[in-house]
Amino acid sequence: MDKKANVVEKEAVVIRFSGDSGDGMQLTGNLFTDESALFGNDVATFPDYPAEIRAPQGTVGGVSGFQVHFGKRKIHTPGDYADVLVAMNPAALMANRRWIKKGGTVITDVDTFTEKNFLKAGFKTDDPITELKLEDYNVILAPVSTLTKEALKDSGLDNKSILRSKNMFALGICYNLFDKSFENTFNYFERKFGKKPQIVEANKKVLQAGYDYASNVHALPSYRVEPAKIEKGKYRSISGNQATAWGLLAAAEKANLPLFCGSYPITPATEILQYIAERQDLGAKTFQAEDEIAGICTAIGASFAGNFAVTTTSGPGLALKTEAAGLAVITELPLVIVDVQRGGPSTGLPTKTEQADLLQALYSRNGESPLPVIAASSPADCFEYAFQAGRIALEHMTPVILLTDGFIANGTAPMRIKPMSEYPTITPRFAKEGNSNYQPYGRPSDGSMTREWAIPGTKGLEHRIGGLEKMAVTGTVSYVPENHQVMTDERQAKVDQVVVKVPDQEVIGDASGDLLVVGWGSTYGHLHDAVDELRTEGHKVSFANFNYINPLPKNTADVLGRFKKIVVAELNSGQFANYLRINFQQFEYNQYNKVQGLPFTVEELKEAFKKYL
Amino acid sequence: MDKKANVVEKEAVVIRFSGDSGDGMQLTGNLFTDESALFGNDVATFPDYPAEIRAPQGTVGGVSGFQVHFGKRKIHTPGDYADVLVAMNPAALMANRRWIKKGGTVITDVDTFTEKNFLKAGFKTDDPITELKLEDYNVILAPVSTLTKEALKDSGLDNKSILRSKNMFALGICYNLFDKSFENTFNYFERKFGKKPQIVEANKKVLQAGYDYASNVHALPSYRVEPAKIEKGKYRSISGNQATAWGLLAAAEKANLPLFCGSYPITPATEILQYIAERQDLGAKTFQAEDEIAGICTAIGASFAGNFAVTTTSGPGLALKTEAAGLAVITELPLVIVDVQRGGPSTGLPTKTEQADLLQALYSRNGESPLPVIAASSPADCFEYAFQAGRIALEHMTPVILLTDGFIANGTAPMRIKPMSEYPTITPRFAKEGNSNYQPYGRPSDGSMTREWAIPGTKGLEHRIGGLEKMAVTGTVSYVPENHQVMTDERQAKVDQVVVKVPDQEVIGDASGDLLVVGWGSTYGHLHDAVDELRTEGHKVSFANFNYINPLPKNTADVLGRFKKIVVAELNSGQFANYLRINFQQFEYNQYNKVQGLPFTVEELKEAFKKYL
Amino acid sequence: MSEANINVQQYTAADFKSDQEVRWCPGCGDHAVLNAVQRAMAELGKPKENYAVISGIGCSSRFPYYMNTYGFHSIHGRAGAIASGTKTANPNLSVWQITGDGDALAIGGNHFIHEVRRNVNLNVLLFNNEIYGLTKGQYSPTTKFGKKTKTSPYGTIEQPFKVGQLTLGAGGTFFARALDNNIKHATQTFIEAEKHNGTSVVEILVNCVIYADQTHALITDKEHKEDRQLYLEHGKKMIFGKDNNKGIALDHGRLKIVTIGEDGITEADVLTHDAKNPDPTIHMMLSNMQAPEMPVAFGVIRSVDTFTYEKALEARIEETKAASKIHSMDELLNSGETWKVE
Amino acid sequence: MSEANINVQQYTAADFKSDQEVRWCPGCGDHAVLNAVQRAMAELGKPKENYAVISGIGCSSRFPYYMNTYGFHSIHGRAGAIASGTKTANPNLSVWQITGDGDALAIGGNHFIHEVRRNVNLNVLLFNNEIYGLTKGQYSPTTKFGKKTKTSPYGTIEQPFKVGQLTLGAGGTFFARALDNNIKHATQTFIEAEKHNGTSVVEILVNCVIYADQTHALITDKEHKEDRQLYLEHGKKMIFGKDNNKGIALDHGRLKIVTIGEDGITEADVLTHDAKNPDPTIHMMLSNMQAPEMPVAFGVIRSVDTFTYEKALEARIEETKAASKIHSMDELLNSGETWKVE
Ligand SMILES: Cc1ncc(C[n+]2csc(CCOP(=O)(O)OP(=O)(O)O)c2C)c(N)n1
Ligand SMILES: Cc1ncc(C[n+]2csc(CCOP(=O)(O)OP(=O)(O)O)c2C)c(N)n1
Ligand code: SF4
Ligand code: SF4
Ligand SMILES: [Mg+2]
Ligand SMILES: [Mg+2]
Repeated sequence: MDKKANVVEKEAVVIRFSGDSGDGMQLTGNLFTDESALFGNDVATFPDYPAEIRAPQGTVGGVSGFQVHFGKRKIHTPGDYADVLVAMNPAALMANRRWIKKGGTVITDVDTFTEKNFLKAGFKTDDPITELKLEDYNVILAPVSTLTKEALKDSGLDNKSILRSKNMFALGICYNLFDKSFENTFNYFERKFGKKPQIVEANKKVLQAGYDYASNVHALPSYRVEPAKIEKGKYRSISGNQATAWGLLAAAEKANLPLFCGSYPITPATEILQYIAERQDLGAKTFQAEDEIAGICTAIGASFAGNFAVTTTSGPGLALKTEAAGLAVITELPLVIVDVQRGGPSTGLPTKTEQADLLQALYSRNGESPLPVIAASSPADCFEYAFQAGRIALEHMTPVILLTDGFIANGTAPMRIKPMSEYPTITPRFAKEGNSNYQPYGRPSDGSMTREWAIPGTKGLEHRIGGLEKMAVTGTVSYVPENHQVMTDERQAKVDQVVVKVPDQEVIGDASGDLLVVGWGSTYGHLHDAVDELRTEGHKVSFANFNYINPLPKNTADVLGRFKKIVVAELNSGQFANYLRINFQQFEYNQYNKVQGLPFTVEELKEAFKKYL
Repeated sequence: MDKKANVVEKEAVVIRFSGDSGDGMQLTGNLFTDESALFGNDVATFPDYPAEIRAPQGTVGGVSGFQVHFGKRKIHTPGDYADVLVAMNPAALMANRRWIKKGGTVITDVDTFTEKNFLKAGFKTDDPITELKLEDYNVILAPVSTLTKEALKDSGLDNKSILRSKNMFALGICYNLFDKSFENTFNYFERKFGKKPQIVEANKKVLQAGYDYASNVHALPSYRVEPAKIEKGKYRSISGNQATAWGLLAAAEKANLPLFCGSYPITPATEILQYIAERQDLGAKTFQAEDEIAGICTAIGASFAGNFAVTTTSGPGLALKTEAAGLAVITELPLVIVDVQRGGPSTGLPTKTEQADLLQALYSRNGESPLPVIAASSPADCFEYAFQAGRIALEHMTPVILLTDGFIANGTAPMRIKPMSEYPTITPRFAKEGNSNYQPYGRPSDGSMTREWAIPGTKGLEHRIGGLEKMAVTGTVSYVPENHQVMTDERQAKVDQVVVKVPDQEVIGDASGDLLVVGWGSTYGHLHDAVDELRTEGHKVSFANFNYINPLPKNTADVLGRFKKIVVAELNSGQFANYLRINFQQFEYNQYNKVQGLPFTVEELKEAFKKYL
Repeated sequence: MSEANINVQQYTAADFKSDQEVRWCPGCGDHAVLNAVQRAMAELGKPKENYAVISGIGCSSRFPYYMNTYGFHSIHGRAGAIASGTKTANPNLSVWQITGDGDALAIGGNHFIHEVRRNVNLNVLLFNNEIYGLTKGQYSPTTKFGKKTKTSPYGTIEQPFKVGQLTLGAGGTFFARALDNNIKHATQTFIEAEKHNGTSVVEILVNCVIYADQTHALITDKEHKEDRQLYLEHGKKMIFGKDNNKGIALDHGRLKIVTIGEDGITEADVLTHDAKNPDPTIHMMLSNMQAPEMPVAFGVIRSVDTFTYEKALEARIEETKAASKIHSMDELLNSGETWKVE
Repeated sequence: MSEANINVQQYTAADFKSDQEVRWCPGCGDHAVLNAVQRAMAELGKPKENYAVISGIGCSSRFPYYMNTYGFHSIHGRAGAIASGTKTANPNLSVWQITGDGDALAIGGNHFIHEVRRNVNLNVLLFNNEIYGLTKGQYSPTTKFGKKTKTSPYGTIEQPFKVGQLTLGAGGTFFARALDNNIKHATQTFIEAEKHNGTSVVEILVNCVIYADQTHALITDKEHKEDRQLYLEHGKKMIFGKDNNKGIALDHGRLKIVTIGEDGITEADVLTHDAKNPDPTIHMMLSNMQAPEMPVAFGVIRSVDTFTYEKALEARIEETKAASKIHSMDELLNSGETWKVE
């Protein structure tokens, strides 16, 4: 194979697999990702489902995509634009045209180039390449269907089953392109289809056929992406929703409490409930409630009963939970509320991503009703922040809102597996049986403001809590004006006090300079890459990504003050910027905002930030 | 009556009537108020009910109060402290001790001074005057019960009925004290009890007995409060809730649309629903829904059907309505949401007042979901702002939140009756039957951004709306990223555009100076008085009270910029101050906040503001 | 728009199709229901602009987009409240609420029982596929006990609602059942629903091919369907079965299957369906019949006329207007206690 | 706290009184119910610390403050969901939900029908005074048709819910009725409710002296009460009346009053109450009986044992644990596909 002679070394590569919903693109992408990760690359992926369950075949609405970004360096995002686009039909070409990197490679199944398919995909001509202005791209018109059929003509499988393995042909091409082995993929076939050896063989054969085909196509480049220098250890691939669920389970284990999840399904948060429901083996109880209000209220009831209680939702569901969240605030019960943000307002763009629930998380409750707010910034660190949300809730007796979003919830990335012994033990302040002097709203002398949790069933601690304002210390109902001020201030002080658990804000890049890029939550990866690239270009720019929103890290003002300019970049119309204006009025905040249901692209960010440099 | 010789002229006087829930203090207060108003005084009143429906008789918890402030000058508040306290039993004395002006007059029924009553009221001794340190006050120990019985000994009424008219004795004393006639009160008796002449006579007799008693008590001062210079016209007394209901009815009339109110009862907003329910004669439909969500949703359905739709609630109810409010935002349907704020968080202090739902009104919806927010500032101007809320909703096709609170909702003040012809006609942009080119989300070329309202039943305008993001102009569902940005921006621009209806912010006092006191909504009266008094004392202080919160008046920055210092005073922890920080970061904002379920006192405000002078 | 305005029009089902591409999965039962509603509306002949189709959120709730009428795709669970508002605001509209087992009975359960109690004149088409389709396969309040779904990986532990029982429990005046694969019967049932004054609840058994395929198979499978489906008609005998010889009879206060011609049973022993009986007892028993022991009842099970909410309100308003002296804001403002400052 | 721990204790009603002053209006029916609950708990003899009393908002919902047990006065309408969470989290607790006709059936209607459907082992005491007391007198979902209240100044136009019918419509396993002025009977009814496994709904007719005084007068007035109250006991004949000679019989599928000794009627013709019959038909008829035509039924109308939600969940968890290889987070994190970087 002389073709392999001129292998090009690459730092990082983005591949986008796309095809009809039934074409198996999610599996294809996952197999490629696993091979890359096993090889030692760092990876990040993002699936892109159609909004409909089964949109009509062959249409742009029905295209399903899976993007993987892998490299020999740290990978922070699934990538803006694809170096390689695999498009299994004309609709996939049409849908993804805008996401191909200039001059990139396009591999498409030319056997699907029929008039009917062009029509369904919305082409006006029968020459999609010209129509999409792809002449300067490296377009490989591969006869994928034909060659798949050819490879399996003796397999004894029917035509439908044969065509179902088309995706393996495409995967084979990609394995060749990036010089990958496919041992692991073969293993997968055995595990998955072990009981149907005919299928195992067919998949292997087609994969090999794709690989061989690519060897013979000289137009196809050959790339190599060396393993990355990644922290040593054992890894697994995890999505943000899975990591969130597991992080909550981990907090329950470290607190030695049963996990109770009261939730109502809603895109894109439903999977958290599903991942927890699977874990009955760890004693987790899921209560699929009749609505979001019952979701949070059953959780509050479980918290009252002494479980580690959580409720999971997305924006419209959070709107429904705010009244009850206020009850958790005034009763000072531990509770984690997860909001996987999606495109709004109202039902909005349910399958798309956005960061526009920040002010809702902070301010949606009636009255003065403060609670801690935390945001995760990558699929894997959802584990960490879910754990921390639980820790804060349980150790400070407060509801906590954890914000993630559709982008990190559905995306996957490798997570290093730490033994649970490396996580801190969580120790709620339980009131003790027989404490005849138990004061439900007494505050300890250590300044933590955390009241004691008396669990029903414990002898001698009988007491009453509720949503009416309560007398300081005793917790009985009180209409005394001054007491209301005292309790209002105590509730605020308790949340402020959570700052003891908040690590100092880190700055990526130099500690001072011309421009500080400020972000929060899931835009971490894109902002990181943009800043990295600008720094490589010689700019004095640094990056601060906030995970702790309320309270903010102690050193925030210090961090902000060390830069000539600040730009706050968010996927909303400027909510965190406004929050910073409230908290640190002394600084000027520039904004870069986008509300399109999509993540940032590194390219647009760089362009935007250069204006301030 | 030589006693009348030394009549003292007074600018303004505060009387507080207080007694057991069954003592008829609300009626007594109202009768006194009516006499004062008819005489030409300006007046403001505030009732103060116990939190329980019927708290145990004779206890502090069961005390019901009614405060009236009347004067020869403009009266802005019901007054901080009482010049005269009427206390019908020891509990009323105990409960209101802190509200008596230094050296003021206390009239109490000495016949209720029994050991049992002292105990119930929580006195430790049998000398309440000394125990409450009232020695330096002008305390009149009137034998109210005895003299009432005496007056009615021949009335043929039973003892219980006789004692029920005790309150008229107290009222008679007050009429004497302030040299008032009681023609109007007699008329009231006739109208009310006309069918029971025995009762009419009894009330008249006791009122006269009280008056005569006072003539003979030399310790009682004699005051006179001359009529005020009030704008000419016809007046009526109105509470904030009644004025809100009527303002909404007025908007419906001027829009020539039926009023539909979908609501669920909640303190202190319930009365708005009740006042509208009474107005079936004006064609108003009230739908008492199963919960707050159904309240707003039936209203949204009615708005879709072409009615002028409103929903009324208080903080916890607003929390429940936010998801549906987002639907009204994205569908761009007209709707007024009234939030009568009360003490929070959660159930909090339901019968008390607070201004802590401001950020909730602005930010509680998921996603970027802007809507106009307006606040009323007195019982009477609830009419005006309810009308304006309706006008904005209908002419700009948007939900509008109107904020009032327990203080102005329950308080009453005179309202000048303007003929409806003086109010502007409200003209929604209806789509016209037969417009074959109707575009549900088309925007007019006049820059108003207001889409056309096509009413079901109109031929040829059939169309679909919904909560998913919609394609600009056509309104069909759209997942196109750039379109989401376009619609997000259009929704914001539409709300910004409402500024055309917002009058310039007025400043009370000079247009520039040392200190600008900033308030919003119901604190208007107290802040006004405090600033007036400080100005009288020679300070260069002015006052700006905001009624339009979103959008803010065009000249806001200009107003704020003309003062050396700014102090924002609110009954919350600083929500409007933070909102100003977001909008006008260039100014420094001092804060004065109170969260006690009570209005400000003029005294505390003056003291607070002096720090900045 | 007055009642007089509502003349019978000439329409075909196609007149009710909007220009939007129908996006349900191929094979989804919702397609057939759409078809049946369009036929029913054409047959009813009311002016097209007088229809308002209002839904919540779910696969089924996409429905309004496909109808060339006034339509509102609202938020999850709230269609009942929104539709109640629309109908109360304008009783001349023909309001159709489209909802799913999740939309109506999970998050929307409260609005459901209250609209039924108030008897607002709505047609409630409840698409019961026993699953949350749109969110990709979690159990719903009608999912069969023990079923494994995405949120019940070890099987559910919840008893499902019976839609008819819940409707009658809330005081329902109309309950009917239809089936996605019997378009003709569904069309007629929808027409009956529209004709009923009050909240007409129609439970439509629909098949979700993706997440709960064949959930109604016990009733619909070719081999048994005649023996497991009982089509009720008011005033007709309750007869069914392959050979049309089975009937429902009352035995010691319970329903049972009898076979005409066996054990001396004649048609006279078979119950005659009385949908208009105000007493809901038999309707409850009929709507609770479950396969395979009993046939499942289709058609109008209960249809009892009484006053409707929106008409009662209108009537009350007219009475109040007639009795009141106040007919304008000016009169209201000047009513009661007022005084003049001069 | 294990089951073994729950020994019978010696308590008096006074042990269940908290130190808070009871704040209901003098004469309010709620006082008597408080009294009855305290007696019932004392009689039940469970450890005081195992009781959790959970309410929503309303006059009646102030209840927990007056109980010397664990208590939670939550938010309006949500007591059912909160109580379900508490019981599911800790099935060893005895959980009592205190709620009103507004709290449970207006804003809380959805949680009510769902707790009943799931059959969580709760005691739901529904204080039905046919009014919103705390907010000072607006009509509720149980207010009688036509009644003038603060929000219906011209009379309501809504049909009320029948609490029993709604409960059974949602699939309820237990329904009972009690009366504020019969403390002894109420006490026994509460004990029965606690003993039942599943959601025990007890409708308590209470009198709001301020806003709906005498709303139950038709049943409670001295003159007629014996003739209008039927006290049911499982296995006993349905006999009532001043002279203890009236009975309930079944006639053509309907209940009717018969007089023993007249028209040849003997006790044998009178129905024997079978609260444990899984078929809800007769229970529905009994709970729907209204005065003055029929007596109103008190006592346990339905009590059918089946599995409860929280126990089924516990059992399922134990099965899953036994079958799974994963018993810790470490095992979970290391399960499935992993790889090493060295
Ligand atoms: C407030 C809110 N909660 C949850 C959701 C998510 N959600 C959308 S549809 C649905 C269930 C749909 O089930 P069903 O009504 O049976 O409709 P189907 O898709 O089965 O036709 C859920 C849980 C939502 N959109 N909004
Ligand atoms: C979210 C919310 N909505 C409304 C209210 C106001 N509210 C309090 S109690 C109540 C009704 C109470 O009626 P019911 O449950 O019958 O109790 P009762 O007072 O009659 O015992 C209402 C509407 C509230 N507290 N919270
Ligand atoms: S997922 Fe099920 S219910 Fe939804 S469209 Fe597909 S088949 Fe129909
Ligand atoms: S208002 Fe009615 S329900 Fe409330 S405490 Fe008083 S009597 Fe009881
Ligand atoms: Mg469904
Ligand atoms: Mg009640």
